[in-house]
Amino acid sequence: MIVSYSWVMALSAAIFAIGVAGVLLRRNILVMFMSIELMLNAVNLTFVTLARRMGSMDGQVIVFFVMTVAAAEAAVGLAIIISIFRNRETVNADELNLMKW
Amino acid sequence: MAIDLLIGAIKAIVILLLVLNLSAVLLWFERKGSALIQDRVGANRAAIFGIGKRMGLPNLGLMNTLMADPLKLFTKEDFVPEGADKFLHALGPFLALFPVLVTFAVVPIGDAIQIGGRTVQLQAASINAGALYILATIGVGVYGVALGGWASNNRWALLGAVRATAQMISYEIAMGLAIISIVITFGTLDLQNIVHQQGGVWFGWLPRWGIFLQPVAFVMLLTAGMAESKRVPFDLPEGESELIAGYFTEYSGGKQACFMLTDFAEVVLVAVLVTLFFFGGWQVPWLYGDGFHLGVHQLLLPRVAVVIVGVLAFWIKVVMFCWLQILVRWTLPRFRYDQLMRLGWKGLVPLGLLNVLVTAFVVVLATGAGR
Amino acid sequence: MMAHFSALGFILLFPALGFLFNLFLGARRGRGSVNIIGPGVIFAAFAIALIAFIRLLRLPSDSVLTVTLWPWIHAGRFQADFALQMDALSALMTLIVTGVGALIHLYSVGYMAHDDDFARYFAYLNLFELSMLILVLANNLLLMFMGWEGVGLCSYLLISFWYTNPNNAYAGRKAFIVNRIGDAGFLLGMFTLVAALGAHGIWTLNFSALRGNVGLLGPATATIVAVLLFVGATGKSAQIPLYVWLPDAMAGPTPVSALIHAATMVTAGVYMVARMHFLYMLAPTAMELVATIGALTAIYAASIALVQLDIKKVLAYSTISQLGYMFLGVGVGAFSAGIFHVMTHAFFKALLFLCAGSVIHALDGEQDMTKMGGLRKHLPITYATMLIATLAISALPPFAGFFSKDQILESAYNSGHRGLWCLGIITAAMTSFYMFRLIFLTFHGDSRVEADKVHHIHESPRTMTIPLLVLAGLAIIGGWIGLPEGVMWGDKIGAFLAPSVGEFVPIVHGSYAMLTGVSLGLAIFGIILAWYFYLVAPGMPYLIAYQLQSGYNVLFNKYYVDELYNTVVTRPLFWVSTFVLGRLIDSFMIDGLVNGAGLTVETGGQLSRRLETGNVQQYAFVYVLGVLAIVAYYLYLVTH
Amino acid sequence: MPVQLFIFLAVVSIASSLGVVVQKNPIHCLLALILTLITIGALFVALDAVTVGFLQIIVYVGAIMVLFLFVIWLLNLQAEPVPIGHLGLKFFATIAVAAMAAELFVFLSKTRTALGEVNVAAGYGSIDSLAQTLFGQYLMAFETTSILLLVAVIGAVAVARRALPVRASAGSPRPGAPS
Repeated sequence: MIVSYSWVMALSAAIFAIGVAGVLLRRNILVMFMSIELMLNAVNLTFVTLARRMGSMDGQVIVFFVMTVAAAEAAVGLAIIISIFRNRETVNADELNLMKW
Repeated sequence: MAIDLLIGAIKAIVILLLVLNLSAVLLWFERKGSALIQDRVGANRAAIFGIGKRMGLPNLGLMNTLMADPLKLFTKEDFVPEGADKFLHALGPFLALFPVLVTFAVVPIGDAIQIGGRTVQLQAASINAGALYILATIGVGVYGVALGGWASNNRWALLGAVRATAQMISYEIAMGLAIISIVITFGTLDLQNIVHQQGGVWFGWLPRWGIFLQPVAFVMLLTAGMAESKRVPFDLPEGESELIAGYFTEYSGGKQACFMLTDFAEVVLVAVLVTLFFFGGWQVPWLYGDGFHLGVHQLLLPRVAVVIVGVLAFWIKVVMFCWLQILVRWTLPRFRYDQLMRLGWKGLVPLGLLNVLVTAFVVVLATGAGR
Repeated sequence: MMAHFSALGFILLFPALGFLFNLFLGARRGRGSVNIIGPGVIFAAFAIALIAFIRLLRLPSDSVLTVTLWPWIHAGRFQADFALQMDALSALMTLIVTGVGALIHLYSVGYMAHDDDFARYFAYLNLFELSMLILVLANNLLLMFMGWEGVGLCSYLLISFWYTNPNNAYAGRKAFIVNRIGDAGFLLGMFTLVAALGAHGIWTLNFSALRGNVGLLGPATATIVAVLLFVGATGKSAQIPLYVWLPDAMAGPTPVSALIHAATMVTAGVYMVARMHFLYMLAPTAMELVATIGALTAIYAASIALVQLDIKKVLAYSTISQLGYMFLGVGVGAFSAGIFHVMTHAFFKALLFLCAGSVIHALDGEQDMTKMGGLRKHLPITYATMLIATLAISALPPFAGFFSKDQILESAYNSGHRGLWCLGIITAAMTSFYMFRLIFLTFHGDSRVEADKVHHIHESPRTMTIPLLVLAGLAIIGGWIGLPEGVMWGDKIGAFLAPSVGEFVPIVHGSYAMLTGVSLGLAIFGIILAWYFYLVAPGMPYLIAYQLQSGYNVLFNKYYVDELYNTVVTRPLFWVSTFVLGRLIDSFMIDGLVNGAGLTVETGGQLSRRLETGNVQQYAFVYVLGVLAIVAYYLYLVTH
Repeated sequence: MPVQLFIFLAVVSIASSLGVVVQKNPIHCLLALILTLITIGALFVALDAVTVGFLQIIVYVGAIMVLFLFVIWLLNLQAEPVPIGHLGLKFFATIAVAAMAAELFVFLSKTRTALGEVNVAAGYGSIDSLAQTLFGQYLMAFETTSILLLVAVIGAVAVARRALPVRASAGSPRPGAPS
């Protein structure tokens, strides 16, 4: 019995779904943010797997870029979270409804 | 299959023991060394049954360092402060120690040897991305300190943790840049390969050590490494005069021992890295596969002897660099935190970038790569 | 033949620069620089115009100086460039506009010396010069119309220059609106022309092209276009029935009345008719209309002028009547005569106004002639120059008015319009009467000036008197370039203008001596009558006015035309605007539509904004649903 | 890769990623996330993406997560209270997530190829090959990322910068305000 690609893909699917759940269910913006990172990594895993499947490096390069983007996103996102916290004294997504009608 | 696993396990255990013992020895080493530097006697008690005395040897206090202290430490109460995050508090020290120890897995302590027709690398795990591996493990090393300090529910500890984290992150970059320039120079991530490339001589006498190729990287790696190990003059995180004991203020007994061990293991690690990258690892000057060659003179040795000499040479170099660090620790005063950061970000990082740039240019020009 | 002459652009450039300077910097830079710049630019323009004029004289008589400044309107096949042309007609007009204009600018320096708003005043004046020059130099009807509107605007701005007085603002509005009525006719005329010529593939309004292709128009079309354009002319040149704005326009500063409402702008209509003479030649009916309107306006306005007491009103009505003369001239086909009268009239009428201005200036704004008299001792220069101007307008030889007016009357007679000729000579008698009435009431007899104003009666400053003298000179000799045929050098100006406005072709030949004798005699009779009435027997006018009460009132109230218009036109218009357009259409229909639209959108927004809960996770949830759908779709694809 | 290894990594990664979602204390969530990232990095290595695997650990664990850690410290976040409100949303969200998981499973498990069946060239996933691709075909994108990072740094500083403190004297003087 050897590992097939579908296993890894299924794994990444699971992680992705968990990440989505985190974004939808958690209140803490920071944790939602972490869940987003989870999703990103699930996708990365898919990329790497399929790259291996096709024997091409492109997937890995994409992963590389995803990491870069994630880094940038983390920097900006966390900065935003900090300023939000400064102004609203909370990181609870339910309380942050400035955009409410 | 099985035999390979066995060999792997043996190698892992051997290297682990070597490192741990060396760390322990370093403790004593440091005590006597500091005593020497500060013109004190230093540890000189607890001779077991007065063995040494009876032989007329001077009592070097080896015993109380190597046996009494550990015993004392591990038998002390394991204290957990109130309101602390118990899980993380317990996890912290090991999280700190673990990455340092696993780093040694990729360190080649000697040339490959033949045993019963199979080649055995004197290297716990011979992966060909060793340098990256080292960077990765060092990167992970932050969390033990950080979480340990945070979990202690103590302001001093938290402050120490914050300082430690910031410091390590900052200096990781410098370290990474240094290692990158090394990698560019040797054109490989494989440590064994790097060491191999440092064999032989230039002009018939000068050993091909990395120090001659990358002096800047050497200085950077040493500095950054010492900063990583959070020892004087970079011991802001645990600056007694300011933070009691920094991130491990709330630790006692075995866990604190872990932290101390981490410190010394890191010292060893830095020494090992410097040795590997700049001083030819297990390479002995003028020693080739079949013995010494210098000009016309030569002294032939059996293969095994060569390897053994190499291993010994490696550890001697490591110890020497450990001693160097101890010297530094006991001679330099502590930085101020802004000085620390300035050195890291405005000194080492730009220097490292410049170094990488220059190295890349030289390599491309010399080897004509990228054509 | 066409000759490129790029300097024409500069004639426009200088007033434009002056306008910008006075508008934006003038108030800040102060009176000194404005007094230099304001008139300076016009003098410069005059100099260039002179150069161009000389250049033109050197060239063959039928040549035209042209310059295309930039492409202006290229709509579909229709093309109109911002291009200038200067033929004999334009040259003459340009010289009048810039020359007289320059003098009046100079005069204004003195006249506005005590006004704080001098910068704005000169800005408007320069802008007027610019527009007027565009009008006379334009090489196509559209650009000319632009200048036409520009002068209208400036006229409005300057009439209501002292806008703090509501009467002035009202007068400005009145002038503007009445002009709009005329301009509507002008526009319709242009549209008809473009449409008619476009049918023949001529998509331009260049005068040269029009002149070449006007033959393509049928007589009916030509008549319609000519009449419509003439409607515009009646508006601009204050002819029946659209003259009513001009008397009120005297609310503006006197130099403005002199420049715009006597010398230049009001003659634009005459210029236009002369410019389009080739069109009017094709439309005899329109010509008849023009001539008749002109003659009627002339006598009509003169009759009103007989009894006016306001010095400027008298001059205003005399202007209207003189314009009537001009239209009579162009109407009977003597275009050069009309333009000639435009020129001489520009001289002596501007002079008259300036003198009146000088008088008013001296009397501190007093305009009622019954409160003047005996000023001859105090204002010698003004008196002398004004006397010259009056002799000129009364058409006594050898003054300028004599020659031009005689040409017109002679042409009228020789073109077979005896009736119109009679009206003309009667008007001449009236003219001399009311003008000398003005002189006698103002300068002779014993002073009726109010006590508080007596002490500071003074001759005007140099800047005001110099233009008077120059214009007086012109009013004397200005007419000599148009001597009757056979006398010395003959009709120079007619010959000069012939290439651009054609020759006058007489039908009958009345004896010149007879015609001149009659008009001259009547003029002198008028003078004597005035002398008798207002110097010998000062009580007489009141007696007559008492005897002919009703007639006098009719005249004094200007035939109640304003009241007539008010009841016939204005009131119904107001009613319709207020109730039909305002209440019904605007407030009810249009506002209803607009508000309805707004309301719809707002309600929609109110409903849809409920979706914006401001909760990130709800958005994310919807997002996930979308992802679900998409994945499901692809799942369907791969499974089938 | 050996089945045991895969199963081990899979179990650990799923467990830890669940830990991210279910745990109360942000720090614990972070720790779980770190573990997930490390396991995923290990999976990369096992999938012959050695370089990317280590980069994953270096970049994510070594840098980004530390950033998170700092932010948590800075905001001094404690364990959040029991969730209340929007329960209906949570309910449906759970269903949606389950549905998505199901879909993805069905969708991704279409590929039946085993890892061993595809042989990759020697040096696949090594830093050389990565560099070849990165600096060859994707050079433009790579350079662009540098700009992206620069912008991100500047933006982060600009957003997170605390507004300059207003002096009591400069501001409207409150009665009894220390000056």
